[in-house]
Amino acid sequence: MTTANSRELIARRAEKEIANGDYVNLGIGMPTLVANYISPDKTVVLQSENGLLGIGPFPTEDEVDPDLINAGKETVTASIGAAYFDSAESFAMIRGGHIDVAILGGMEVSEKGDLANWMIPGKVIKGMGGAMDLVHGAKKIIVIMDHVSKKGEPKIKKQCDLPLTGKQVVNKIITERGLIEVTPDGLVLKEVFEGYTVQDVIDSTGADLKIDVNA
Amino acid sequence: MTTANSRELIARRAEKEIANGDYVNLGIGMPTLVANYISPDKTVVLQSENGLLGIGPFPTEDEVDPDLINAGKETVTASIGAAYFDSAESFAMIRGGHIDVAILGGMEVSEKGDLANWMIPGKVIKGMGGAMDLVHGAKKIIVIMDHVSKKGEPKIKKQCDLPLTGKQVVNKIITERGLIEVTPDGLVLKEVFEGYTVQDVIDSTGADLKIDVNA
Amino acid sequence: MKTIYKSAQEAVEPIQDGMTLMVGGFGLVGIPEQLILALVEKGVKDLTIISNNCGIDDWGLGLLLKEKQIKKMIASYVGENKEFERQALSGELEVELTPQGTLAEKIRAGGAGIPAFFTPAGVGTEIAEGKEIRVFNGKEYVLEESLTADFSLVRALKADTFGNLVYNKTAMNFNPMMAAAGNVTLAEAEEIVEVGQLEPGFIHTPSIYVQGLLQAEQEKRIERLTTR
Amino acid sequence: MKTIYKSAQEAVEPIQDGMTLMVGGFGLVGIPEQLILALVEKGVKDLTIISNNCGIDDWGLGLLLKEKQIKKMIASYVGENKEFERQALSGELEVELTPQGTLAEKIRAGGAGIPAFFTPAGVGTEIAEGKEIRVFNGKEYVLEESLTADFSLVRALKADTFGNLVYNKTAMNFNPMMAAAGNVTLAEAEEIVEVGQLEPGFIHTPSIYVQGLLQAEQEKRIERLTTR
Repeated sequence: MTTANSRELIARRAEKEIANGDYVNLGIGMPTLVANYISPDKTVVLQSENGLLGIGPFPTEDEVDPDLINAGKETVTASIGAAYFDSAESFAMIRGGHIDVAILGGMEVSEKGDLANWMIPGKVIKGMGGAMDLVHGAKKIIVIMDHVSKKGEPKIKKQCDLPLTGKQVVNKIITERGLIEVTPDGLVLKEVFEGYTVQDVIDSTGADLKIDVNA
Repeated sequence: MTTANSRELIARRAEKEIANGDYVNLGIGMPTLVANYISPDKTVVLQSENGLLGIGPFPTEDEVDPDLINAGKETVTASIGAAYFDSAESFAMIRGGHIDVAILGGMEVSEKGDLANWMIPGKVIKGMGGAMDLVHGAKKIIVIMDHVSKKGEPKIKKQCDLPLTGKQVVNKIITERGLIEVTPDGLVLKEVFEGYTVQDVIDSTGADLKIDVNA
Repeated sequence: MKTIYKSAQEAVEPIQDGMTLMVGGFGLVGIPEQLILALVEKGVKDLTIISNNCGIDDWGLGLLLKEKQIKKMIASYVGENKEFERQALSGELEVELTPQGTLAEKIRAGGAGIPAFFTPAGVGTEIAEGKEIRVFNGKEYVLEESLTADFSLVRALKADTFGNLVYNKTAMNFNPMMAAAGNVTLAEAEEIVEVGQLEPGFIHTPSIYVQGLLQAEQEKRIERLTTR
Repeated sequence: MKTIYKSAQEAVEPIQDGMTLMVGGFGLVGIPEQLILALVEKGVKDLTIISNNCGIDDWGLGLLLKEKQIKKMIASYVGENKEFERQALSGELEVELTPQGTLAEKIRAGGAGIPAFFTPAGVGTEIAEGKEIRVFNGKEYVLEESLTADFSLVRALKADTFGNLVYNKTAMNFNPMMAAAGNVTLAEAEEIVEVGQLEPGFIHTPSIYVQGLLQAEQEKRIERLTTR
């Protein structure tokens, strides 16, 4: 399991995937953390699929507005230049390819870039929310997650066992152990993070990895 | 050809098809006249498919706003309670069945209620504008037109010869000679107007008419 | 010009057992609080509810769920509600989970007279099973059909007496599309103003979509209070 | 945050021969006047233009037509323009007439990632020839595919420096959908204000759809002056 430290490391690394001027959707959970690390040198507009373009920081107690939440249902503020709109417009934005980067959590990612992150059959019924639309809409899909499950089993696998959110949709996976690109030739390990070796990553990954680490 | 008097008669009769509280779309040309005769006892909201719900009277010279026109490209005003919106929303309104009555002009109407009102092959290229959407969207489609062509030929026919705007879409036809309903059993003459006899209408109509005139 | 109801009870009076209802809101934000409470009080049952979520255990649509008034739920995310999970797993409640964008678009299509459209969301997943898949420009899409409802219940910040609506911030969410997709749309507004008081260029829901109005105060419960 | 061009010439510089352009406006209302003039000046040709109308003989898109810069026109109504008729009848100009609601929806779909949808408009007419017809709930519908463009040229009343847009009255028309459906969208605004000056709840086109901005005065010619 990732510690608070490794969650910060993942979020900080994910932030580097965001360019100045990008419109970005951050999924619920760990992806939300990325907002805390966006460089002040970048103008980045965060989209919330419940109808807000321009998520600001969490409110002070005085600023709390019950009618202003993010997709995780947390009270937020709107940043300067923000716009509100309805859910159809919000997903027109997402589905129409206008979001530059979506950073999502994952339960499993396959070597082809399939993503499973919405359901564990027989255990919980929650629903997919906007994830199935996001994976097909954003120009770049980055999954950030723990490298292995609570039981220590690989979450990056030849094939997903859980019900899919989308097929061949993930571009990059960032975990506490490294950064992996999904390419037409399979998974390519591009970066290994402090405290792990290339062999550590290979051993904890359930699919073949090509190694292209500049170290 | 209809005179100014008979155009007024047609428009006044068409007005009776509008109920208090109705949302109405008036086509370009003679249908536009209907607006002049709407009873002050009725609240009627006129929709203009270029993005206005609530067409008001023509402006005074001082009120003219070049950014405020109707679908006939005439300068208009907005009535109290009006709303502006984009063309997709405007036709969502139309196509989605939210308009109670559409009053349109016609070149030909068939005995099944087919309408031709947009094109004369080889002669003019104008385009259908919003007519093809309107005929499928509004709850009631009323065609108002001259009973016969400039050459004196019937415009109500067994079949339309001109390219269709829509098939089986017209509910009522109002001309200077009478009011005809399109029913599953064919055309039914319901009213004959001053100056004409039932036989006059039969003789100037190119399709079978059932007669159901309360006179 | 539109019917202005004196109470939520009066507004929901024509809603009958077995009807399909759309209910606005995302989480607890933008839900028509008083209309939902009146449905609970009325005890109408066997409802099919179309709403992004299903409230929480003790507020919003969760109240209808608790009283077993819902037969079928069409939603995108229902993870806030333990009773939902219990009824769904036991088979008491029929559930149709729909990707959020697809749900929004199905409702928008219903109001706009579009019976079906192709979307990429859900292709290659169980959501697309049994549905037509077609390739456009080398990419697969699934055919989804539109949704409409007997009644749509929406929540606005302001309404005018014609039925024009304005929503507040992210309380807009599903409300405008639902307003258009209901055979009858009832709008619960925090404030009802005279016609002419709303700016015509900034109306979120034009009056044509709204049949009935109710002025009602809102509790606006907060699901996840997060502060700096 | 968005590129603010100093001149219309600079804004249209990347537009090349053979490109597909969407151009906002209904009649002469809401057309990006200066961007059109700059296209005429640039002399770019073989354009496919998607716009509800094609201007009049001496203004708007009619100017591009006069200079024979348009190869193909996709529109719903072109009856205001004699030169259009001449070029269309002689075969110099390719014309695709589309019902206005279908045109609006094809553009909306293009911006919204919907590749195709069913609509009743045109069923049983020559518009539907060669297209798939399908019955939903006993009524026939025709399958229509979406439209996108290399560049969309739109006209707004106000823009902020982020690219959020607000339109004026019926000058909105096709502009919002086109803004979303252009690969690159250039917005000509009567006024450009600092970011933060536009009310977030009343933005017609959110900034995400806009890549470039131009401030320009508008002549706003009136096609049919009608007064009381």
